Amino acid sequence: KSDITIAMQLEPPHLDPTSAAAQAIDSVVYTNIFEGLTRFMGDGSVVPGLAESWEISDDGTIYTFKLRDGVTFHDGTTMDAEDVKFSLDRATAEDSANAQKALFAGIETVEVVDPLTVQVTLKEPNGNFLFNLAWGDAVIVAPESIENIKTNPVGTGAFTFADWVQGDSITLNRNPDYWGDQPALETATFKFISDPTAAFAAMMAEDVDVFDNFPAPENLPQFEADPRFQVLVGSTEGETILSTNNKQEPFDDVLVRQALAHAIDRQAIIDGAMFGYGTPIGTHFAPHNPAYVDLTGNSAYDPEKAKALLAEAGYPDGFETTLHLPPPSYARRGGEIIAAQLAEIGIKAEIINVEWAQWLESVFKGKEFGLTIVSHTEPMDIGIYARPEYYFQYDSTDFQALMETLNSTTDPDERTRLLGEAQRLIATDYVNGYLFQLAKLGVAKAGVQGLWENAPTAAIDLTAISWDE
Amino acid sequence: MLRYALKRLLSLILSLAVASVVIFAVIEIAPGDPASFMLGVNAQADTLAALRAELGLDVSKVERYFNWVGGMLVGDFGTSYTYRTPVSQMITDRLWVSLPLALYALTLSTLIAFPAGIYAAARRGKPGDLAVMGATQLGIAVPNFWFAMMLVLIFAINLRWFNAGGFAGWENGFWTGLHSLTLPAIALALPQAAILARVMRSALLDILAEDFMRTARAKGLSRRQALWRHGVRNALIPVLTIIGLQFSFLLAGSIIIEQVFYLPGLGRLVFQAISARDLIVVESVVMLLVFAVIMVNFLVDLAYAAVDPRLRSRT
Amino acid sequence: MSLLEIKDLSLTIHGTQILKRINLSLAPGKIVAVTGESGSGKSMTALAVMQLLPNGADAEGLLQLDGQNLLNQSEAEMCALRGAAIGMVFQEPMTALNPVKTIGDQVMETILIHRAVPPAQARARAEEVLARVGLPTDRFPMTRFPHELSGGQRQRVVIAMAIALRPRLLIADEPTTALDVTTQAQILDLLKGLVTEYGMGLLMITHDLAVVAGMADQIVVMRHGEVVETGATEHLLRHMQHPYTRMLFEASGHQVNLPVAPEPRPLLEVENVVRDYRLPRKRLFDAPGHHLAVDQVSFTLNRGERLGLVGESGCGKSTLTRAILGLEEVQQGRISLDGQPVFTGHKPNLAVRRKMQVVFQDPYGSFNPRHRVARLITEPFHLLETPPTGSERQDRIAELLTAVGLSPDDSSRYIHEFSGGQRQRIAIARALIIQPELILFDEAVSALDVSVRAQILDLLVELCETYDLTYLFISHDLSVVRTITDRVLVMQAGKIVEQGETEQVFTQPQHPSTRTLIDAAPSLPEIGQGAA
Amino acid sequence: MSRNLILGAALSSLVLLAALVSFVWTPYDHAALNIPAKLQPPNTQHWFGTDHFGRDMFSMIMVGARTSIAVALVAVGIGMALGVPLGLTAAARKGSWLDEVIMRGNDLVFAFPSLVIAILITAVFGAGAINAIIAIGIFNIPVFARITRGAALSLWEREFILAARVSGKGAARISAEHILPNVANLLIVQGTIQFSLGILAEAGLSYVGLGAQPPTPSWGRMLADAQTMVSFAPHLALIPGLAIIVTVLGLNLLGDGLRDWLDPRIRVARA
Ligand SMILES: Nc1ncnc2c1ncn2[C@@H]1O[C@H](COP(=O)(O)OP(=O)(O)OP(=O)(O)O)[C@@H](O)[C@H]1O
Ligand SMILES: Nc1ncnc2c1ncn2[C@@H]1O[C@H](COP(=O)(O)OP(=O)(O)OP(=O)(O)O)[C@@H](O)[C@H]1O
Ligand SMILES: [Mg+2]
Ligand SMILES: [Mg+2]
Ligand code: NI
Repeated sequence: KSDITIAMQLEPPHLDPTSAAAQAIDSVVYTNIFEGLTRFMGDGSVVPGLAESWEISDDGTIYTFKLRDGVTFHDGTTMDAEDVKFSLDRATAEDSANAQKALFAGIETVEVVDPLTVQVTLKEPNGNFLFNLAWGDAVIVAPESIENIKTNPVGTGAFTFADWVQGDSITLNRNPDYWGDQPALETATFKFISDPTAAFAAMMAEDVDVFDNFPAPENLPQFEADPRFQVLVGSTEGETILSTNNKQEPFDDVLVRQALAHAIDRQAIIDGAMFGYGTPIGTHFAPHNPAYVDLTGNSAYDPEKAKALLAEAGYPDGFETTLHLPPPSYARRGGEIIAAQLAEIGIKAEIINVEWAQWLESVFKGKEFGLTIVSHTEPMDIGIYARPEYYFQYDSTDFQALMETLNSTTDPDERTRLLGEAQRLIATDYVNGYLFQLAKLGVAKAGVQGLWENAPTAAIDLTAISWDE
Repeated sequence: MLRYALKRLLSLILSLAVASVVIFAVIEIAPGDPASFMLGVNAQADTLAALRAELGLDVSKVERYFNWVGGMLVGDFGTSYTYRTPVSQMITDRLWVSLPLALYALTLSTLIAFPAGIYAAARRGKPGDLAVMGATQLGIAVPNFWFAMMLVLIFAINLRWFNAGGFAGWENGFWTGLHSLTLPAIALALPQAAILARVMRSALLDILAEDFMRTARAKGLSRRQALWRHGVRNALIPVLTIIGLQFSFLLAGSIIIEQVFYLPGLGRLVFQAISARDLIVVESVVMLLVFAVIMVNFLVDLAYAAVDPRLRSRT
Repeated sequence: MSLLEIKDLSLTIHGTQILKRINLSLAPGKIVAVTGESGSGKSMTALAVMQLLPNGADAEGLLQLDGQNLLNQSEAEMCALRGAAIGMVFQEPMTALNPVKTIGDQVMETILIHRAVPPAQARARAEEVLARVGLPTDRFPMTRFPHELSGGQRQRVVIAMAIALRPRLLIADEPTTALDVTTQAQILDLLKGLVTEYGMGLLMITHDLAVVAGMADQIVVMRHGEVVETGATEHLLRHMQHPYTRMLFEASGHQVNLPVAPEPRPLLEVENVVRDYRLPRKRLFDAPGHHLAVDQVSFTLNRGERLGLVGESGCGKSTLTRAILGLEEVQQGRISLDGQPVFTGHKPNLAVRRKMQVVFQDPYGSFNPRHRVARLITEPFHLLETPPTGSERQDRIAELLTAVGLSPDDSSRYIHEFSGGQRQRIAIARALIIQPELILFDEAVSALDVSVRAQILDLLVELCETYDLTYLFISHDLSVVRTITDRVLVMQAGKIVEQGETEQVFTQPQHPSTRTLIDAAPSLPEIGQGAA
Repeated sequence: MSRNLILGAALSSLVLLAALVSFVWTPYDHAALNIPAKLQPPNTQHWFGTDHFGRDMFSMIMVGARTSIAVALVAVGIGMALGVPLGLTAAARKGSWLDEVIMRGNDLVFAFPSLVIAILITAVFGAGAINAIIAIGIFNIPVFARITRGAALSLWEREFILAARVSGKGAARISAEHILPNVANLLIVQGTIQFSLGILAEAGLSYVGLGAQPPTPSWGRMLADAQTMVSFAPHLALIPGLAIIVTVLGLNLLGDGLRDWLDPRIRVARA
């Protein structure tokens, strides 16, 4: 069997990973259609992609990439240094529509040395640069095919785009001219099933072979018990947090935030909302990262203490606030539980269910919220705490200084130490309520092999997938 | 007749014009910016502005309204903000699911309702009538999404006779396509059939009480002959109204059912588009649905004339 | 040998006795008329013969057609008889035909259903029958729909359907009640002709004794589901045995004596009034059609005068009434009461309205079913600037209820608790309560049984004596108008074609259409008191 | 009194009773989470079992009845309060431009796909009971306007109205005094039907997450929450489903029964 049907929850709006944030785009195209100079592996490591190798100047500002020879785009044109320059220039341009423009902000120039060599000069050294280039937003595209990239993506990957039935599915075919090893699959169909019930039904009825990020954790025991299926439980980069508006009264008082933190029973949330899947976290950092520090004890569940803290902050009878919940079930269900837990200590949180668009508009951009629950899925994103204008509005000069030091530090041990300090700082400032690391819950037919267990980035890497005969 | 049709046509156009203003106005006050939705949480201000310009969101609302209406008049529904494909193309694709589904459901509901309604009317007050009426009462009371859930549970998950959802596509053959629309069509059809059967029955009962039915019996027609030859056609008039209403309902009202069966139909398109703030798609689909309803009503009116000669000669 | 023989026929519907031991017989080529007041069981008798009784009906006795007991026939056998051996014509031509089928199809259906002739010939047969009833296909193509015909023409189609297979027995239930006199005369002629020509037996049901007397060979008088008297027409008319029969005939020809009218002094002046209804355009660019419902009508109604207005159905009588009442504006002309116009500047003139009241035809539809009598009859007080209140109001109510023959206690009852005749009395009480100068009666007695009608006419005379009424009495029933008015207007197609002293107009009609009208009206024979 | 009326009244009052009692008493606090006790099937402690948060389903159904009834009732109220006067006015001014405007406006509202617009309204103004009421209420207006106008028109032809006009009464007064009381039965019956449709609509909106927001329980949202768990906890879907069915069935039977009882002749629009 050489074809597979993979279901995912959200349909990509279009197929250009370099001009939108939608993770669904990456899920379909990342490493399958488009490749970058470097790429993520399933365990989170960064390995060479279209760049065979690279050299970094001693001051850490000049990267010279050696490209693979004989790589062609699906339309037959060759991939060379010009394409790399085009791709990076396009991402950094004034009118760039790249959703992660910040990743490329440090690039000063991109120069073509010869058809297979590119030199990138940075404004200042950046320990994360190779990591950044592995993002889906940094894939290499060709000027010849850029015009229709959104509906007809042309990349260098092992699969070519075949068909898109909007609202239903996208089909990819094996690329016979692929530069690397030929994948086991001939065709792959991505089906979009947003409704958790439909997801369960489709899986049970064996309409689909794999469900990437299965949306209903409550159904996993049934799949576990069924020999027809396998369940893959891994971790994502998603720190699920009770985001708090640090500039809004009464959350501008650290005592109130601390009270909040002690009022939350993480385990109840993980059990109630995620049916036990998820790792409790005490700060904004992924537990699987070597630099992680377990700070959950810092905000242990203790409603009595929470009440006392509230009283100390001048709110002995609690207060009223809003709790904006975006659509995913971790937020909607988790929100119901949190609202109930907050009610125990006298805080009346009005639940406001919002669609993503509204969430972006009123919470993220407008900052009109008290509390919200969201999973921050970008990898290594503790840096957002250094941005005072970021929606939860944490403004700490100590933290900002810490980040600056971190950015210019290349020594790994020192970096680990600094990261630990950063984690502690936000945890003791109780910036947000830290709930759990979002689990990656995959369900697949028993014979499917090579699926990513974890999700360092949103990707469904088809090249490794095969059927167990 | 012609004048009647023309007059209706004029009020039809006026209605559409008013509808377009209402739709545009309602949707434009919706909060949420499509551009920021597309670019996500880390987008920067200049990137956003660039995208807004590209989407044509930077001109005045009035200008946008006229661009939209003007485009629709020549068949150009604009380009979807999120999918970046022509809206007309998306609508056409979705119609290939929604329209057959609506017709399928309507056919089923008619096939169930007519015999049931006629049977009940012919047996008024007898156990058969009571049974049919009881069943229709139940049919009306059952929320169709709940019914759909139960259908999936029984026929897709347990019995595995049908797919749990999704649409196989017409290119895989007519029967395959029809097969994948069967459960949704049943879920949609049964409550509608219940309503239709009741309307059919009461319309027939009204007709049965008419003098001309007695005349027919006096000619020597049996009860059954009189019912079929004189009753059914006259009863069609109220029934047609309901069928017209149901068709428009099925076209748009299947949102939830399409959700349950994850069918790529029009209903789900609007639902997704509303969540994604794809205003132009929402506007265009709602406009199309309003157009469909108004057209269907118009056609039903013309169909009346076909059924009822009294309306044909009325100017 | 008799064609139809009914012996001791009894009928119950859901246990209620409807018919009690009816006896009746009908010979071929003869006409038997069943008559009696509303609800006496005439229609049920006819339906029993057809075996088309309502649900829950249970018939007993003997019902023989040509020696065959119809009560023993199976439903299938009855179907074979209906339409072929027995034809039936119903009262309401407007609803007796299926609106969505052509008249040709409907007539042919009778022929086809019984497979009387090969389908190919059915059409010819239908054409022949339609021609026989006066609808030749060259003028009335078989593709017409019922709504494209007038009431009288529709009734002809119904008759054509009933006689298409020349049944031996034809039953006609009030076949002309819904038609105007001229059309009625034509239909009755047609039926009589068919009986003699085809030799069928006609069972004719009517409450109109004048029609009975003019048509029937034999008369059956019914009351409360029983036959009270039966006999050959001539004989029965002369030797009425049963007091009910006598009462019925007397009431039909009830005469009253109006008090003498005072000196003529104009009250209502109608000058050149035109009421033109605009009809929708037939085709898009045609000029819109017009219908002149009232065409240059002028007349004067004097104080204390009782004026009649007669004319065929649809000639504009009610339209004129509405114009006088100021309910609708007229296009041309002037209407004034006591010198004041009823309409001033597109608004009805309240001061004038106060002086007029009206009594309508339908004793059932004229009252709000949710109000009590006291409230119903005091509704015109709304016109007064200072309506009486308290005991004064109670006194007025009591006075008027007594005047119209009811009791003051009735004022707290609802309208559904009253019979048709009583309701018409209440309507009159309502009209009188503000002591108007003029009352309009629009077909005020047309819907009533003859005995009740006689009582209402007596009441009117009585009221004329006590209240010096001035009224305009509109009716298509010439005999009533003849006795209750001093002067009469004859209206035809929106125009007043003749007016004059009532007796004079009736005895020496001048205008041809008046003459047609009078000739068409069936008249009651002199009943032989002498032999009683 | 017919069987319909009795059965309908019984079912409806059962639901109403549950809603009213829930104000003073429910077996458990309907909002109290008890996650360790989640997903219990019906048992002696929890008659209807517990949901995925361990809340008592019986209490939630009782309080949910309150939500359903409140939303549907107010929506019908809006429909009547605006629709009936519009219908009366249109009938009183039959053929005038006002009549035309009202009726065209009605047609226009009818032409909009109600569910889509309801979703749009709640999406624009935020999900919640109030907006659900408005969304459902708007579509009730033309229903009442149309049925009122239809019935009023035939009344205007009746002679007792003519008699009232002869008595000098104006259109407004006649509408209030004569027309309204005579269409009241019809409105009560139609109101019952619309009420049941309102319950269904509320359930549908809540099901897609646009009705009353948590922690206020609502039958439609209970169904939505239950969806993924039907296969291992069927009571979660069956019980709210049956609650909706019983309520709607009860109201429909009540409507039919009332119609037969109040006046066998009146016609009710049902679509
Ligand atoms: N379907 C029915 N069920 C019960 N009673 C009925 C039914 N139809 C008629 N009746 C009753 O039967 C009696 C006779 O009615 P029928 O129609 O024969 O009267 P009629 O003499 O034809 O009166 P009219 O002159 O008003 O037509 C009346 O008392 C009437 O109320
Ligand atoms: N509103 C209207 N619009 C158009 N035509 C009308 C209208 N009202 C009445 N007519 C027509 O005007 C003519 C006169 O009607 P009217 O009701 O005055 O007749 P009538 O003499 O009272 O008849 P009847 O004896 O049947 O009551 C009829 O041909 C009728 O069809
Ligand atoms: Mg009769
Ligand atoms: Mg008249
Ligand atoms: Ni993260």
